[in-house]
Amino acid sequence: MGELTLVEAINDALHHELARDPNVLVMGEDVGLVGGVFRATAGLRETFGEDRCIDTPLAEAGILGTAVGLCMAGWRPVCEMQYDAFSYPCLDQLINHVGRYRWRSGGKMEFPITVRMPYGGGVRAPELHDDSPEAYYVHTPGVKVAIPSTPADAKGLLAAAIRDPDPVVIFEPKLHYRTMRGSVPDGEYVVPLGRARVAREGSDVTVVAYGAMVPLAEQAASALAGEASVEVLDLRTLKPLDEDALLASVAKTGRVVVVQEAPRTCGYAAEVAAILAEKAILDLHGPVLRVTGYDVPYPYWKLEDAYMPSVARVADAVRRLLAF
Amino acid sequence: MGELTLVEAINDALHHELARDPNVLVMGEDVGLVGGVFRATAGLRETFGEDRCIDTPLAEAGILGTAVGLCMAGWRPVCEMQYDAFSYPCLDQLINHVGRYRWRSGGKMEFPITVRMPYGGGVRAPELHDDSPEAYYVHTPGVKVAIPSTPADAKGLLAAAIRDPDPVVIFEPKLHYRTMRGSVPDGEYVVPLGRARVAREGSDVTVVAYGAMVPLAEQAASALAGEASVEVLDLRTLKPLDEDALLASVAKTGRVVVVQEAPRTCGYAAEVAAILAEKAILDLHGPVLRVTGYDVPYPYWKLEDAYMPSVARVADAVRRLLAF
Amino acid sequence: MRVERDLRRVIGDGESLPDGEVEGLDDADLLELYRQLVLLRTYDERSLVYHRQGRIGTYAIFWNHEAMQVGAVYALSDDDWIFPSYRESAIGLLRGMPAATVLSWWRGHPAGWWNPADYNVASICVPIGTHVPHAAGLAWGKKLRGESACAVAFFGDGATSEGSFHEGANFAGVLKAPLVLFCNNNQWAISTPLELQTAAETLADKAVGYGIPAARVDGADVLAVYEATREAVARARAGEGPTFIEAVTYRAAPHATADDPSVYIDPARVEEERRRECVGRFEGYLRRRGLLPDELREQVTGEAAQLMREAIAAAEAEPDPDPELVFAHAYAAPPASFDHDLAELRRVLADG
Amino acid sequence: MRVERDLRRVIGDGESLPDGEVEGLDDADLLELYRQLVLLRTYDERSLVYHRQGRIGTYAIFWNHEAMQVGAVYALSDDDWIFPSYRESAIGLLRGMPAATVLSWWRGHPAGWWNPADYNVASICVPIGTHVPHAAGLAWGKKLRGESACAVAFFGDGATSEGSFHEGANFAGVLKAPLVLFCNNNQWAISTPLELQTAAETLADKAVGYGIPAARVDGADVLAVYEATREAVARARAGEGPTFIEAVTYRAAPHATADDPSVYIDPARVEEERRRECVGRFEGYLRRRGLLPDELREQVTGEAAQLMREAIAAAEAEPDPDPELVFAHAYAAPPASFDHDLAELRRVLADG
Ligand SMILES: Cc1ncc(C[n+]2csc(CCOP(=O)(O)OP(=O)(O)O)c2C)c(N)n1
Ligand SMILES: Cc1ncc(C[n+]2csc(CCOP(=O)(O)OP(=O)(O)O)c2C)c(N)n1
Ligand SMILES: [Mg+2]
Ligand SMILES: [Mg+2]
Repeated sequence: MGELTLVEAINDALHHELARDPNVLVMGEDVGLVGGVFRATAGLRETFGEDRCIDTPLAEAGILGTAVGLCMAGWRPVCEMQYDAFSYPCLDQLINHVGRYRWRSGGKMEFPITVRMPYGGGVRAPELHDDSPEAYYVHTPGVKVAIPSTPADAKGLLAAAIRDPDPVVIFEPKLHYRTMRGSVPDGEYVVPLGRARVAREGSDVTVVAYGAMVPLAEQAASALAGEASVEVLDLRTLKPLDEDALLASVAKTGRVVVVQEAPRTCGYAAEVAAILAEKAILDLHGPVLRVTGYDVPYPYWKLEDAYMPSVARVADAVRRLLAF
Repeated sequence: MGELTLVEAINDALHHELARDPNVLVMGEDVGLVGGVFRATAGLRETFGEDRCIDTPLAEAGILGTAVGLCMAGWRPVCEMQYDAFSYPCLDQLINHVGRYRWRSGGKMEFPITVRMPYGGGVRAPELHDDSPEAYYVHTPGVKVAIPSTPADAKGLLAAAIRDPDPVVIFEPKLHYRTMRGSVPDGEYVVPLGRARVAREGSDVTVVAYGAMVPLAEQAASALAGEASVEVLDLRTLKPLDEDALLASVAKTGRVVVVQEAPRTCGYAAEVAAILAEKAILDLHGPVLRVTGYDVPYPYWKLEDAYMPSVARVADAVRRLLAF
Repeated sequence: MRVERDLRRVIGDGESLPDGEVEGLDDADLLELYRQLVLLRTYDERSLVYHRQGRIGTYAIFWNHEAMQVGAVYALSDDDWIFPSYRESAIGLLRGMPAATVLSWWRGHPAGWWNPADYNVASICVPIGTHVPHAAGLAWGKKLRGESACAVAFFGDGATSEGSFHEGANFAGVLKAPLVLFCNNNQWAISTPLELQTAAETLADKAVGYGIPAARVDGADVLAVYEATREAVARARAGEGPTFIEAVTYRAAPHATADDPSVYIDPARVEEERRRECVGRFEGYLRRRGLLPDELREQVTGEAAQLMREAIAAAEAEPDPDPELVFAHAYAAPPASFDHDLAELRRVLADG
Repeated sequence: MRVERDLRRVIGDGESLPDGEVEGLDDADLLELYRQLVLLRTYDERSLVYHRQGRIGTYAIFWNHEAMQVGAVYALSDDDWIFPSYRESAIGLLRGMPAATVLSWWRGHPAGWWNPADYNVASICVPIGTHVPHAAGLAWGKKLRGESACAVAFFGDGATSEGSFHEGANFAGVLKAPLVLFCNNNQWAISTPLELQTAAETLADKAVGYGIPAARVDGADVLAVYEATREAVARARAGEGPTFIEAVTYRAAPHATADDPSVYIDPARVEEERRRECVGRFEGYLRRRGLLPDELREQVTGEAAQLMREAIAAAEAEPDPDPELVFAHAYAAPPASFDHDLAELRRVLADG
């Protein structure tokens, strides 16, 4: 076990996966020579050569589209999108090809593509370096989506994604890239996709979160100590969702707040709420509350604290729920 | 009042809006010379000239991106995306610019773009002519979304979209382009955005639907006659949603089935269910059920009847709800 | 980088324009090319009939595009990959794919699925231009593995306007991917004529911006197409990277069965093109060389017709697909919810 | 279409390379160009300091890019539109935009908002290349209205790889939009060198594929840039459509404040570039013409410094923005839910 930052854990996973499987390669803008603008891919080119860690032209649809062809040649490409909001050009390839190709080959051909990207706000960055686009990806058939909230999960989920026979998109909370440290198992380490994690046990209310919202939910839980026993459920994988874990927690607490950084409408929190409205209606002691970003463009950073879900907003939702 | 097909109603709206406002222009692939592959834009070029009905190069991001610039020059562009699944290249422009630009100008500059496209399945078309991508659009801040289910609404909502100061995306149910006829008010006609329509009154269950799912819901309601009194709520505008109408219907019936053709996860039905789980929990007599497309690529057309929500599936959901 | 602006041509007109020859092609090759042309022509003409008879759905006609497909593929080895658009839907036939498979695709039946690796033929690309990066990736991926295979991507004049074409071509150029960018310039994208698609003087000019050499060939001349592609393949295998081929032709049929070109096309120009269509021109060439006696012609045509009869029968004999196939192959390990969805669907279907 | 491969140059080196002249530019013009260069240089150098002092956030340095911005904009009339990328963040200063506005933008403050129509300067485009179609649309839209305005889009070498650049350039070519596609080829896209970006021999070659003429100019030569842009603008106004200008320079500073180029860049090459940087070169030119006495230089520099002092003070004097601004301008008529969201937010903020 070493103590690593979140981005170091990602780097560690990449090193191990490239060493383990000679078919894994990393590609993206600035991933090679400089090791990524966040240094997530640092050292890969030196260790594995420039054929396995490729600086591509500046074209996100080109990156993902080329990755489709690489799969056909037997590679397992790990594509970096430099930032969340710059991944949108790749959505066309994602929806029309990456998510569909396996099905169209009658299950005969695999597309073990991993797409990874830093996401989310709070880092005082210029415009469009702050988006939380997971809903676009989650809604897309044929694609899996995972979002780690700790260094260990960042390593383990990325390894799982790379090994998965299907396309997996990993959103990495850039807010915590360098500020969050945690113990991370040495060597190869896999956290299976599709299993949620109870980040903190509690009995009165479940706060459902993922990615950068998990530590926030935990802080809210601490802030509420004495007032309420808050369970924090870290979904880890958004698709496939660990429905059992979700329903089990709600069966226990009967009260749910779902936290998401992305704009509210049609975000992932809606999916969680919809599942509860469908499958846990008799367990619910009150409404399912969503604490989310607002339905506006992610604002300039002097306004971002007002935009982002905060400990205060989560705590407020929990209190409203308890008072219901 | 004339009896028009749904696509004729759209064509009618375009004629009136181009006549009304010399700043409105229509652009897209094949919209000019041939009047659109579905003939939605037929006659516009002859009437308004080739500067107001423009055949563009084959490039959807180019179409929407160019439209942004046209707005800056004072135009109100109506962009046609030839098909649902071919609109994905425009998502980048939509998310990063169309939905953000007004905000970034401090509200000083308007982007009155209308994007219209045929959407949905059931037409025995080759692959990728059948998608229901509304969730990608609805999730995007700064954008409004409407989906008509009748010829009259197709005319009126499109007119409203064109007049709206904000970007509006209209999804037109291609399944009913030529097969659905209905009376449509003559002359200029506007159906305001943000107002739902009770397509059929009922008291036991509310079936919430939009677009091509509305007639299906109505058929299900008919099929259930005698068993249950089914209210069909046609949302018409997904964003902004007519929450009052939704909550009023649910307050009355206490039971809700939401129907959507798109894949289930993170689709618009989830948003509806989430709103109910948040705001109508005490009104609900049972779970909120979703009848949706599945989380798989839209299948080849010999399988599409199995994929698409059907009268039988909607009726089954209503029955399950009544038996809850 | 060299852009050849002149249209390459091998086949003459039987009058003033003399026939040429392609070095290395013997009589057997010429007859094999003929057989393949007839096969695709027959596939196409029968498909139109089948569509009218309601046996297949909407269909993208490729009449007079056969020479581009046959000529280009004949220059490949079986290890090389083909990335077709809908306009090359039946190109797999040249690699031994059963015609029933392709007919099934147009029938919207999962029997139209194939494993691309079985024929080294990618799935038909329906969106415009998005397969260009796939082809670049495959070609590059093969090169990275030290394999000698190359790839050909087929796309239309309209496709050159799409960002995906651009990004794919640029990647291929930078990565020196062994790729042939084969542009079927039939001068129309549905109803949009070439001059509304680009202001470039020729489509081959686009190659310059990617540092890629280009050639232009008469798209109705199977031998010229073959020869140009063979050179491009040789460059690719020699590690010299991609080549852009602009095959110039004219769409002499509707875009697809749903299209009515009478509104936008000049019928006289279409008539002219039909007179110089690619299969007839190659027949003339073979006749002038004494290689195509009437019996042989009838035999080849008859065999192709028979193959299509059997293919449509086979396609129609496919039972309706089980709803299970909606779910079966979306993921390697389908999520638990799919079992539930399928069970519910079966129940509802049984009740109905 | 003509692609000029040779680098245009006007300013000499004071030694073997003679100075040229640009017809129509008088001494006052030359001094105004100088003033503008110094303004941008000062903006840039002060911004770096402000960043280090924590007064502004991440900042994209444009040191040694001033000549491209000043030269190109000087060729425009005020009606013409400018579409900047983050690399031209302060270009609005050349149109009278307060420096405080731009500083506010880099401070993440809504005081950094402006109405593009106030200066005919579009919002800073942060995603790469996506403003190229905007510029094409604006230019075309002006033409459709019969107005004489044209547009200039600034983008980098890396941007030419993006689909949006391609689609925008192609639209502009087809529509004969009065547009100048101004490519700042500083030979790096963050850490990615030009040779990994494209295999084209020059970026100007890309224009051929769009049927657009192109010129290449020394990007550190404000006069050459001015002259080339003036010709492009003349073509645009004459209805001849877009022109592509490749301004060749070298990024002599980090990509942005967050970047450490020591890993990937050759320091000797950077040193060389710093020696021939654009403001100094123009100073030499003016000196050789006897136009820049030391007092004038100091005066211009002093005025720019003073402007920046006042600007940062003004930017810092802006009160923190009210949370209302999160909601205020997303829609012309905000939905009812925004009122509720804002009320709730205020309540929570008050409680906290
Ligand atoms: C991305 C995308 N946009 C639009 C379409 C609709 N569409 C189908 S074929 C076609 C024209 C294509 O023209 P071209 O590339 O010249 O190929 P051709 O059909 O002439 O072989 C269009 C616009 C599509 N399939 N994909
Ligand atoms: C679509 C998109 N992808 C990635 C980025 C991240 N990024 C910011 S600047 C940059 C390099 C741009 O290089 P170039 O176009 O040469 O312009 P320069 O910065 O050199 O002026 C990249 C990749 C982005 N802003 N937008
Ligand atoms: Mg064509
Ligand atoms: Mg650059």
